[in-house]
Amino acid sequence: MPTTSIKEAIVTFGILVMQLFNGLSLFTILLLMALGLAIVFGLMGVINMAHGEIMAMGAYTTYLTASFFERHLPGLMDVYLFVAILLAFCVTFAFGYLLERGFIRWFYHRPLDTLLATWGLSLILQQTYRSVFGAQEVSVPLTAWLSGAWEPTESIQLPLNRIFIVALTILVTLGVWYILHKTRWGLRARAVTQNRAMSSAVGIDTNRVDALIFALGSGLAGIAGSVFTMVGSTNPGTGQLYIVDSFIVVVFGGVASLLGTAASSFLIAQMQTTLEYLMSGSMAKVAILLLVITVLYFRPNGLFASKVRT
Amino acid sequence: MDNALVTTHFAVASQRPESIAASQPVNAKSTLMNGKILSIEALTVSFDGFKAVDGLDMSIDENELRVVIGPNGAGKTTLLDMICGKTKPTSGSIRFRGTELSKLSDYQIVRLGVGRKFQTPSIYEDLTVAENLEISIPQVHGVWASIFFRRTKEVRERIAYVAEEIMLKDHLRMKSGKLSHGQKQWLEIGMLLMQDSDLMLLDEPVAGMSPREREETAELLKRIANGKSLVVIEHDMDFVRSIAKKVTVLHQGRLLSEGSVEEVQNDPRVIEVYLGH
Amino acid sequence: MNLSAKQGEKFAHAGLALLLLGLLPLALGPYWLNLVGKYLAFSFVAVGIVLAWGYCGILSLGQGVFFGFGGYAMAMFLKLEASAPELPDFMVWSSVEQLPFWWEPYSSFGVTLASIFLVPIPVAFIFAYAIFRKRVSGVYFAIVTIALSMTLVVLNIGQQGETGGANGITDFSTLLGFDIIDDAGKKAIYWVEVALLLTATTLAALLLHSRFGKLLIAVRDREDRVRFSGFDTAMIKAFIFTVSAVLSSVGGAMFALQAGLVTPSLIGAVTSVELVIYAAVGGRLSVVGAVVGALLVGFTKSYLSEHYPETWLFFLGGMFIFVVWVLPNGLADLFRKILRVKT
Amino acid sequence: MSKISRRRFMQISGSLVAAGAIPGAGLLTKSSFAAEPIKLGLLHSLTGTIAIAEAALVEAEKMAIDEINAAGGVLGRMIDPVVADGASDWPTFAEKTKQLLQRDKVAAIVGCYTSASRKAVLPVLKQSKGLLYYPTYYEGQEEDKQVIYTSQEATQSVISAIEWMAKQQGKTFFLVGSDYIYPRTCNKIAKPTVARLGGKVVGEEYAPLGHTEFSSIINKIKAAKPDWIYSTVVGGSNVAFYKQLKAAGLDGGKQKLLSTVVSENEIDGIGKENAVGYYACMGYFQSIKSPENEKFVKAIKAKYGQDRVVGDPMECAYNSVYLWKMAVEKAKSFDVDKVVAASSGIQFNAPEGKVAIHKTNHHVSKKIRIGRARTDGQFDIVFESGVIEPNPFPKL
Repeated sequence: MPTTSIKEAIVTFGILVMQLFNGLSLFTILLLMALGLAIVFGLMGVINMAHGEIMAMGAYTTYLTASFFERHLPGLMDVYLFVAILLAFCVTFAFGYLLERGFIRWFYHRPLDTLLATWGLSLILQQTYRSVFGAQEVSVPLTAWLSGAWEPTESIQLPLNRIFIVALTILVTLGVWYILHKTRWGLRARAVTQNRAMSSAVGIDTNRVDALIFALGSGLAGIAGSVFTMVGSTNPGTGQLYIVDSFIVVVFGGVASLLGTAASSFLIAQMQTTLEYLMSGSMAKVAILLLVITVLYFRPNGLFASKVRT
Repeated sequence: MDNALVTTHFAVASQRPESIAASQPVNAKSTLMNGKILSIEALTVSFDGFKAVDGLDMSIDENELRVVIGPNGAGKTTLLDMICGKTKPTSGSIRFRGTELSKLSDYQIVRLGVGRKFQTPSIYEDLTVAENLEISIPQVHGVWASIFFRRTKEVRERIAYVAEEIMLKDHLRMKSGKLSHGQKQWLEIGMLLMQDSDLMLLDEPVAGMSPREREETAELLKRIANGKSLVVIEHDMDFVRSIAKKVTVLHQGRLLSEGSVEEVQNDPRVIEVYLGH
Repeated sequence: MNLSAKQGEKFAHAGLALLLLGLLPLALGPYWLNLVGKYLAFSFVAVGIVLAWGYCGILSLGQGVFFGFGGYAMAMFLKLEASAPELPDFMVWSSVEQLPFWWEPYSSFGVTLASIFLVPIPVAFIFAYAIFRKRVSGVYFAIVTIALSMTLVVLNIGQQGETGGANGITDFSTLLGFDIIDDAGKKAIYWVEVALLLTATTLAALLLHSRFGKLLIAVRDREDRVRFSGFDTAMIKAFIFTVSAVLSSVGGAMFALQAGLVTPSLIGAVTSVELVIYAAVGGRLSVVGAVVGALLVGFTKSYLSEHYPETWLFFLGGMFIFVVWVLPNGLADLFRKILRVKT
Repeated sequence: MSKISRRRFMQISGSLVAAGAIPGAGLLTKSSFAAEPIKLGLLHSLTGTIAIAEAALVEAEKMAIDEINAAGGVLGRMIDPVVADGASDWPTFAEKTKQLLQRDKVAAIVGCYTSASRKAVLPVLKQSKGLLYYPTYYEGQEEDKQVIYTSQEATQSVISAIEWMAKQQGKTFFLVGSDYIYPRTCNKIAKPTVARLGGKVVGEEYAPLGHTEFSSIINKIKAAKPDWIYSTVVGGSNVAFYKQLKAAGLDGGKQKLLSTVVSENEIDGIGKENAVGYYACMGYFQSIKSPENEKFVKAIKAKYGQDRVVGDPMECAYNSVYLWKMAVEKAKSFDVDKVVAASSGIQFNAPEGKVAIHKTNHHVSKKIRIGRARTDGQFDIVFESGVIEPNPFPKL
């Protein structure tokens, strides 16, 4: 039966392509998730346990935007997502700015205390979402043109919303890279994070730079939260799902290295999609965690930490 | 003289752990190394391709006080880091009384008798001066030994002696974080004295000191140098002149010049490096 | 009152003993005393965190691993006793027909006790020594420990037939034939627990006063310097980590007895972070403070969630922020200030 | 419950009955303050991960209490609800049960959602002689004398569902669930049922609880091309699973999927457009046409807003309060033993129709329905079973 075996080969090929795409898609999801943290934690050394709740803030902003469009501008539902992403960024950016000015900056000399204080903050934010939006999940409608799949062949379906996430993540990552490495502000930001006293001496307003870096990191979390409404759920505890994974991605890649964060997202994503296809989800998770432990054992400062004089 | 007296008085300090003592019998010292306590050959280290120390050869005699100078980035601190095991060399050898150091862990190197003072004072600011010194007592390095450690009369006397030596006798019960910058530098030197190291590596011991403190430090180092070998990194040429017999100049990770202070100062290569650009 | 640091500490230890041996058992009914017993189980961990984190700077977010180990060890014994001679009920539902081999030792109380105290020693020591030798520290160590605890949670939940899965191990009521659910039984366990805890706090205080205690501070503040004084700091850190692991394991065992069940969440990251917060609230540099912190946070949680079931997280979160912000060294600092203890 | 523990339980309950005589006498003196309200505990997770599903149950329970109070209460006494937060943490559930029974002295508790929380509560119920009404569908394998299980146990829904699916065209099944006891038990029941009906299980996958990446599982489904997906994915994972299925082109129009855990409340979170065309198997659907149900839905909307939807667990929670009230009235006492004894055989005209507590096994006999999700998030009921007797310990 040569025809059936050819058909099966086509199906197998299709699955293979889709698995590769899954890896790519998960890579961008992890990257988007970790990007904000890579900046806040990697550049500033601030351990913000409420980072996940800031993502949830982006998700709820998206929910509110969607509800508003549904009610008042149903004709524009096709573009609401762009507005929502922008709003999510603005809201979380502003929140991050205020948070840094009024809260985080008091803890710079006590990094582990930040962990505890922001843990308290995360409890408060979760409860706020619960009180405002209810304990149940809220559903964020998917824009019509993003639902469905692109089918280059009969056996290959690539979800449009994931293609969108891939494109957006690449755009955002390039944007962040550009801001940090090609703009004057980025130069200042890196200068401040590397040598505060010196930067201050050459006339950089370090307080303002700190606040803006933190706000940028929060804003990126907001974008991630907004985008994830397309693939995941939105509830008061949503942030908790992401926070630990984000930390693992950032630390695994090597703090203070955007390239490291990207590489570690890529590696973890490929491992996860491959292993999940080969074994049970739980065992795949165990395998990835063990890999992280092993790599940190051999490279105590993460995959991409460079050897420097200490 | 004083020093020798107290060392015998403080019996514990003069005993090295068996295994180490066996590997370097005291009488074999001079014959093995021709009177050298430290000899460095073809030492190289690179960080991401940048060679901070590049094919360096040098040696230190027993009882010598050597000063290492050189412009910023010459590799001075990196050299000390490699001797004491903080940085692993890429290639080359460092031998301390015949023992190859480059393969050992930092704490093992210390136990052999190499002490290190860092550029910025590295002391335990939450502990008192006395506690800082007590922790540095050699030969009690195990966990259980530390738990059941008793502060005997000998220990107290040894601490008192070192405190006197480093001019902190009146501050024994003070939290060391409250000391002045110069006093912190002294305390760190005192910790090396407690350790009873035979080779002491001092990175800018007078940085941030007043002129008067510098003079006192110079005196202190000269006293210490009696019966020990010292390698001192320093920028302040007045200070260098006041203590040094022999000076090594490093430049871009290589040995540029070596000799007495006058010889080095008149060496055209050195003048070129310091004034040339 | 002007007290020296030493007097202040003695005062605190005496106060704690008075509180646990006298005041609380006299003042509280069985319901609250049982809750206190549950919080005290956490305080073992908090004492360990004071030693490892407060004094040696090792932040482990995986203390739940050892807490869970102690808890599961004890619960396995109790469950076997409760279901003997048959298999534990959850195994039956999951069609496990033979007792898994690693359950076998836990049919003996002696072995169970020994394993609660002894198993964490090699496990924690080898793990920690290997990691500290590689100079993994700070947040990297915290992430490694979190990853470890997550791994174990996933494994535990996945092996439902052998571990009880997400349900954990529940439904046991006797220990060597003694009823541990009724008030008299709970009270007896309370006394054992307090005795163990006071022993632990006393030993911890002695440890901190020894030269080793100073070494811990030295390692925390200047690990390099300590190495360049000839110490193998990885050994020192692994040792104190092991001590805290054993304390956690004992706490877990007491938890199983007090709460009457163990669940995978005890191993997880959230429990571990909460335990660090217990220590921080009480005072990361005070052994007594850690115990008081655990009592206080536990009590606050129970009280607030009872009276404000819908909004209590606001208060709890606010309390954490307040303590970290205003009292960086926890409540112990407040007491020191009130009693004018010199530091 | 194993044989031994059941036997031991009989001993304990025997002694409890003996002891019960004395508190019973105390109760008589108490009843002279007839106006004093009687406390009913409502124990659910209001915070933490499970609050997504569980918080709504409290609302339904409170509504039932209000209705009963408005109609004169129970045995002439108003019901005073005492709400406790289990915080999605099983030891906390045990602690709060203790609080409700020992300090608040509630007459009974309606509560718990996950099996784990129920398991945590059982020893406390035993010790303090409490009574729990458990309003959630669950995996069975339990029959505690101090618990009344007011929703369907696994055999009631799973066997009906598989039998119905097998009758539709196609007999290959792909089982997907979250990795814990309910999905694993359901699938354990499903597999022999599929085999008995001549079908074939072509895949069985479990995702860790809280997992949000289903793309690999979806590819496995695509490779296996099953006629039916039987899903027991729960909680937030559900949302991710449905959304990703749809995005991958396996929407309700192309792929048949049936879940025994997705009610109208879950669809609220998943999004109506993502669930359209998929099936669910429940005892209750909001779209049931009956005067009792119309009254019930209307009351919920009046109380909690027109946007509110009602799912199976909410209805069972509501029923629970009534089942307790009826048993108390039949027993003419709030005493736990008497209420339990009186419960046997009690019938209630619930919004879903008649439910009856089984003579011996503490579960309810009820009808099972299968619905297909519509665009408005409601279900078209496509199948309604006869009354199914509960069978918590099936022989497979």
